[in-house]
Amino acid sequence: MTNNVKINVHHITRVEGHGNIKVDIRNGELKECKLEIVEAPRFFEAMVRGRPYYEAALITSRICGICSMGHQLASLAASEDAFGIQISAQERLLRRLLNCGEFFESHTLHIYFLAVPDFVGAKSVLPLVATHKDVVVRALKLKRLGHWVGDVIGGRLIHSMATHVKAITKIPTDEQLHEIIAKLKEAKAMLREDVSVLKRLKFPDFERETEYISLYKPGTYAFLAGNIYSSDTGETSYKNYREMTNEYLVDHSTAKRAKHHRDSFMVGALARFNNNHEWLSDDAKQLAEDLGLRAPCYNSYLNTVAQFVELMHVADDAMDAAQKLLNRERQLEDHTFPVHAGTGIGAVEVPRGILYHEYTYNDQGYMEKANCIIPTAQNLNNVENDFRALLPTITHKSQEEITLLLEMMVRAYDPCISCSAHILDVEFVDED
Amino acid sequence: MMQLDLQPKDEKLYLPDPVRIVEIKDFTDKERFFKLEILSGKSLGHQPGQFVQVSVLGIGEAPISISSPPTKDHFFDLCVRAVGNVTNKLHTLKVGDIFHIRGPFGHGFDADIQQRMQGKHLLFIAGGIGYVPLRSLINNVLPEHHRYKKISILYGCRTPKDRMYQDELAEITKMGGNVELFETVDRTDETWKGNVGVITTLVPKVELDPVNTITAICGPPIMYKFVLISLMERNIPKDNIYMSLERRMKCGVGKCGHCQMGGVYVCQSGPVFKYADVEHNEEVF
Amino acid sequence: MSKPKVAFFDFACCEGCQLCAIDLEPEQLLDLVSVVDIVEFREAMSETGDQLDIAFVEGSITRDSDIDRLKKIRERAKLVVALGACSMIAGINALKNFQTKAEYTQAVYPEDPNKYETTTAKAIGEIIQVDAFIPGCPIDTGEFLRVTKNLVLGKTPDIPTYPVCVECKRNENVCVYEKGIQCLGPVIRAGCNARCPSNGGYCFGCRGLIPEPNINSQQDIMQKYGLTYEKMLEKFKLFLQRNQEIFGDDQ
Amino acid sequence: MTKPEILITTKKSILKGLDQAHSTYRIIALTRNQERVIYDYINSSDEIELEYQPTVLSVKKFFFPQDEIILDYTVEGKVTPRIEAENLVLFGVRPCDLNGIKILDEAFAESHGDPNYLSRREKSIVIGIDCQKVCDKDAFCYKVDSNEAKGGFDIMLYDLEDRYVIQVASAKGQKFLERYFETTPGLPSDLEKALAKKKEGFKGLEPFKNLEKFPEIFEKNKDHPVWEEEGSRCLSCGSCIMVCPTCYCFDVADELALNLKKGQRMRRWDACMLSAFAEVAGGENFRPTAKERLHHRIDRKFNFLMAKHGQAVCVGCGRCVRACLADISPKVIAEKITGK
Ligand SMILES: Cc1cc2nc3c(=O)[nH]c(=O)nc-3n(C[C@H](O)[C@H](O)[C@H](O)COP(=O)(O)OP(=O)(O)OC[C@H]3O[C@@H](n4cnc5c(N)ncnc54)[C@H](O)[C@@H]3O)c2cc1C
Ligand code: SF4
Ligand code: SF4
Ligand code: SF4
Repeated sequence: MTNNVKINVHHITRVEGHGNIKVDIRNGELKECKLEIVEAPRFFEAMVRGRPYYEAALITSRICGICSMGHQLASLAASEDAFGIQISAQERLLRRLLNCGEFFESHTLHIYFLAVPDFVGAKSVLPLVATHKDVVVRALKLKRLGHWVGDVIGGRLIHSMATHVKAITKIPTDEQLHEIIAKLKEAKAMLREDVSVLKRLKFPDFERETEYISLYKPGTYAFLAGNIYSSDTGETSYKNYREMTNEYLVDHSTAKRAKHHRDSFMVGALARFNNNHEWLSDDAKQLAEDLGLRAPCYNSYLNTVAQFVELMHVADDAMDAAQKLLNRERQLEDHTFPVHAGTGIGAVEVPRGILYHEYTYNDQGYMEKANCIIPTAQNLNNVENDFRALLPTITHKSQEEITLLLEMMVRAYDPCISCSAHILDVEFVDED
Repeated sequence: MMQLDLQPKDEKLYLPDPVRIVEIKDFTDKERFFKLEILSGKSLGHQPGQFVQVSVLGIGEAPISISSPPTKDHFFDLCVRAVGNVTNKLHTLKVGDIFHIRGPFGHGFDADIQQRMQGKHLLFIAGGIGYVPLRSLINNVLPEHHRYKKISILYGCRTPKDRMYQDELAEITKMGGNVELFETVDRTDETWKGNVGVITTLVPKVELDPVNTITAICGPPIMYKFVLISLMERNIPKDNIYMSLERRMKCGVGKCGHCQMGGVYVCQSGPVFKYADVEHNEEVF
Repeated sequence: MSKPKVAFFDFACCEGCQLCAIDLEPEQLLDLVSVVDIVEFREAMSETGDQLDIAFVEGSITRDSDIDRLKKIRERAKLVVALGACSMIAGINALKNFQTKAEYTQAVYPEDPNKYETTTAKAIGEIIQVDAFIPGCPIDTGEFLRVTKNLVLGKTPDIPTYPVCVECKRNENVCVYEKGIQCLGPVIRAGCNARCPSNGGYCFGCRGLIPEPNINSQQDIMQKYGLTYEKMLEKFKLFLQRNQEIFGDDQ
Repeated sequence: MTKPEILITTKKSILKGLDQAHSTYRIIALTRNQERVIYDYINSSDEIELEYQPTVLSVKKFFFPQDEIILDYTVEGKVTPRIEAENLVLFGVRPCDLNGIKILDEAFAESHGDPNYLSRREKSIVIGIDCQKVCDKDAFCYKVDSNEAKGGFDIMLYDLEDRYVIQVASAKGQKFLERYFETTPGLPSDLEKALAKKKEGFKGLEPFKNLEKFPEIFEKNKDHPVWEEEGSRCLSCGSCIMVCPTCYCFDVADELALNLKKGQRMRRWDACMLSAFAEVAGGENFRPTAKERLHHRIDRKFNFLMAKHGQAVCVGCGRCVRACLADISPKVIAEKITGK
């Protein structure tokens, strides 16, 4: 095309939240390249201040409809860390089920509804109802499954009210656990069926090695507990999360940004896969192999494929947890405990990467200070760096194609800009 | 011990029957007249003053008074004011459309009351849509007006535009003899040459012999209070005053509790009540 | 009859209500699109778009620059439905209204508190006329479908006016007051099937107050259970900041 | 009818009989469900709690459920009534609730019999267990002459430690008994023994002195200050009505399927204590204040319906007292109006 490219995508479609892409290339030189976040700021960290500990998870889950359960799990972990509470084995099993619900709901939404339309040249999932009805129906079922598990275990598909610091207030019955196992079996079969669908998608060729950060607990594909691991610098305690993120504000975004060893890093499915793949379930490993996903993988576009592999893993993990629950006496556990002052950190893997909550409570159990670092914020710099690497290789393409590739890149990261789930407007602004 | 019979007698108590619209007239933009045909071919078999539960499937049920006199055929009339879900929907239907009814229900102007009326002066007082339930009785007695001492009909509306059954009203005026009609409107317009004022202003115009007068009233809730005062002023015995009352209703058969006024169910003991029987019931007015 | 055109719009919120609205079984989704025409977001967003039959608006208004967009939606739509607590009663967003702007901006962006535009969080009904609402944080999918259906049929959406206790009792729960926990159920609008008390929690008021709450009595009741009204007031803050019955006039 | 003969059975035999009946009937009994004791369907007699503990809801919910579909229809106009009744055994219903059933029976059978309720009742066997003491501080069955069942049961059991004295009240009860329970003839003295124990348990607990005159007294006390005193505290939350074994008001609503092609008409519990209960078109509300609504509810129990049923329609189970956060109690109201 030319040496001049000016792209202004106002409201990228099919990402969760409102964001804009701005790219300006003059004479082959990249002048401007940024991902803008234009959400209305909501001030959650301020809102939780002065609120009692048992509301922390209720409030922070409302940061995001999609990551609702992720925020709850991080929030509970932070409160428990602050109060020095060890949760029971039963509680750990139940949280694995909640985690499974979260991943099914979020990953399927992203893979099938937000990412896939790109590859078949559709603007949204709606046209696919006519052309690929079976896939859409399976996708809906998989997404519903996630919500359903959240409902059965947490009492509601999102914003669970049954979760509580120390112990959940609701115990599943045998029938419910059997049903969970049966449905997950069915889900695994559906995932297998869609391998062929995924294989047909042509992911853009792109490679840029970066720093990959995830939770880490040798022996497990860590989601709910562990230390932090960087592919550059190795393992460090979750207590050091601030050093791992170094948050700062940039002019063009309401979201804060993060960096660690280099000027950007990646979190999310691909980072987890790169760091923890050896502990995936056997079926998930097989799936990765069938899809040709091999660690380490430096193609950010393939984050979507890593998500697909993770679905298989969480299905296996949740079936195991449900079976263990079935094998034991279950009972409502006392969720009261002596409250005292303290600070705690919760670091959990949510679909988009590591989520950190840090709380400081006073001696009455009221929040004094809170800090939440969402994965999307951690990824933003990396997206921009991917843009920078990608752009010089595609300037020969048409503006439509460039825009699409950039948008697809943003979408591959499954960004949850202020955490939402809608399809946005794309506007091609040519300012020349 | 007394054994109660728990045999379900009427399996079809809540099953409505289909009726077809054979004629529609718009009285006002809110009030619409329907002539209906019962598809089963059976006659409704009602008393004047009774009501049916009208069903629009998917929307709901509403009690509506039967406004035609008893007949042997399978036709009857309703007049519906559009105020909510069911009634609005009824206003969207067309001739030939089908909806459903249950009933007739309630206690109307039964044989005893009609017996009492024989040879007496009948005084009907209707406010607005209150004319509808009374019409089933009025149109029942008019053809046999000679069997009564006199028939006086007082009818009040908000404006001349709100007058319903205008053709019939004209007919009644023409009848003369022992049949008289007084009308009034609250607010007038250029078309109106008649009386202006609330309905109680009509009461003094009627010549009557209190003990030989039987009155039937129907209208909006606030009307009763004032009409009753003016009837008391004319010394009409409380035993000779009948009124048709309205309450919210869900079942029409004395179960759901919505229409209860104090201890009585409007759908069972009413809607037609003798004033003397409910005078002390605080929830009536 | 052409299908009514419906569209979704969102302001400050987690967008969980939209998620719940479309949390349907495949057959349900097909049924839904056979009854209404879901206008795609791109069309819905363009300011010159067509007339809409129903606009579902999610989220609170938290900056003045959103007001215009909201008013435009009102102009385009025959019916505006507030979707969820954020848009109906300003929801969780209004929790920040208990602090001064300086306090909350300083807490989150200490480096540059004035960087972003923000103001008192408001319900959309404080700015435009709203024809119907679907309460809850998040909304209940069944209720969303029922209201949508009713609007399509021209029926008034039958959102309960009675409190959560009705449903809690129908579910035969042991009242959480017996366990020494304050519950807002007696003054909060039912329709959620008493979800929280039925799942081991207590009602924290996400569906908003019923039309005639007896707050005085609620205050007295605390004594009987040896609980404090202050603790209860604290719970009211979570979702009910915009309710003058409890918190008086706008601050 | 001949004088009912007195039979004896062991508790074991009763439980065994219930397990056998399980193949033909669904069995309902007092049972533990997580942190509460409720009347619920059971699969085995092991799950039965023989000792009574007050439940939130009475057994009313099995005959007149919280929600039920009464009609199915298609938009083409095919309408079918839906009446769902199964063979039920309700085991261990106490006198207050039995009197509640009796009152509901009369109300639903009166004039137009309600087919849904009656079909369920017709197919059910109610086995009562007499109480030998008052269950808790809130119950006041003895005040309203309701600690003995006046009806509502097919079989009644009187506790004699490891045995029960049996009384049969209906032909279907007789049949059930013969089929499932092993009995031996008993003596009048056995029944007397059980009743003596009851007398002991309820010693000093007397009915309201002028109970029979309640309708009259309440009729005269329409302006009593108690209505304002109690009514002003009422939250209009409807809890009292939801839990009451003798309340039976309902609401009816139509619901179309999402594709608008077929639908159902349902009824669900409603409550005269809720503010919108008596509201009609134009927003007129015939009972706009909590005070009037409370008055109406209590009048139904002690005035209007009492006159009709010949017994207090509040059976003193105490459920509404336990349920009411504002501490409003029919007993207290009755005491204030009629004296202790
Ligand atoms: C015995 C009797 C006879 C009646 N006869 C007629 C008649 O001949 N013509 C006529 O137009 N209307 C008549 N009505 C009034 C009519 O029943 C109501 O207007 C109707 O039920 C409203 O139903 P809807 O579904 O259209 O309104 P909805 O959408 O149900 O409600 C609209 C408003 O009406 C109230 N409402 C609900 N049920 C009733 C009710 N039964 N009565 C009054 N308000 C109610 C609601 O609370 C709401 O405020 C009669 C009522 C009774 C009790
Ligand atoms: S738990 Fe809450 S909603 Fe339930 S009855 Fe008690 S106060 Fe009402
Ligand atoms: S119980 Fe209360 S907080 Fe919970 S969903 Fe219902 S209204 Fe919301
Ligand atoms: S009024 Fe109260 S005490 Fe009396 S029967 Fe009903 S719930 Fe029981």
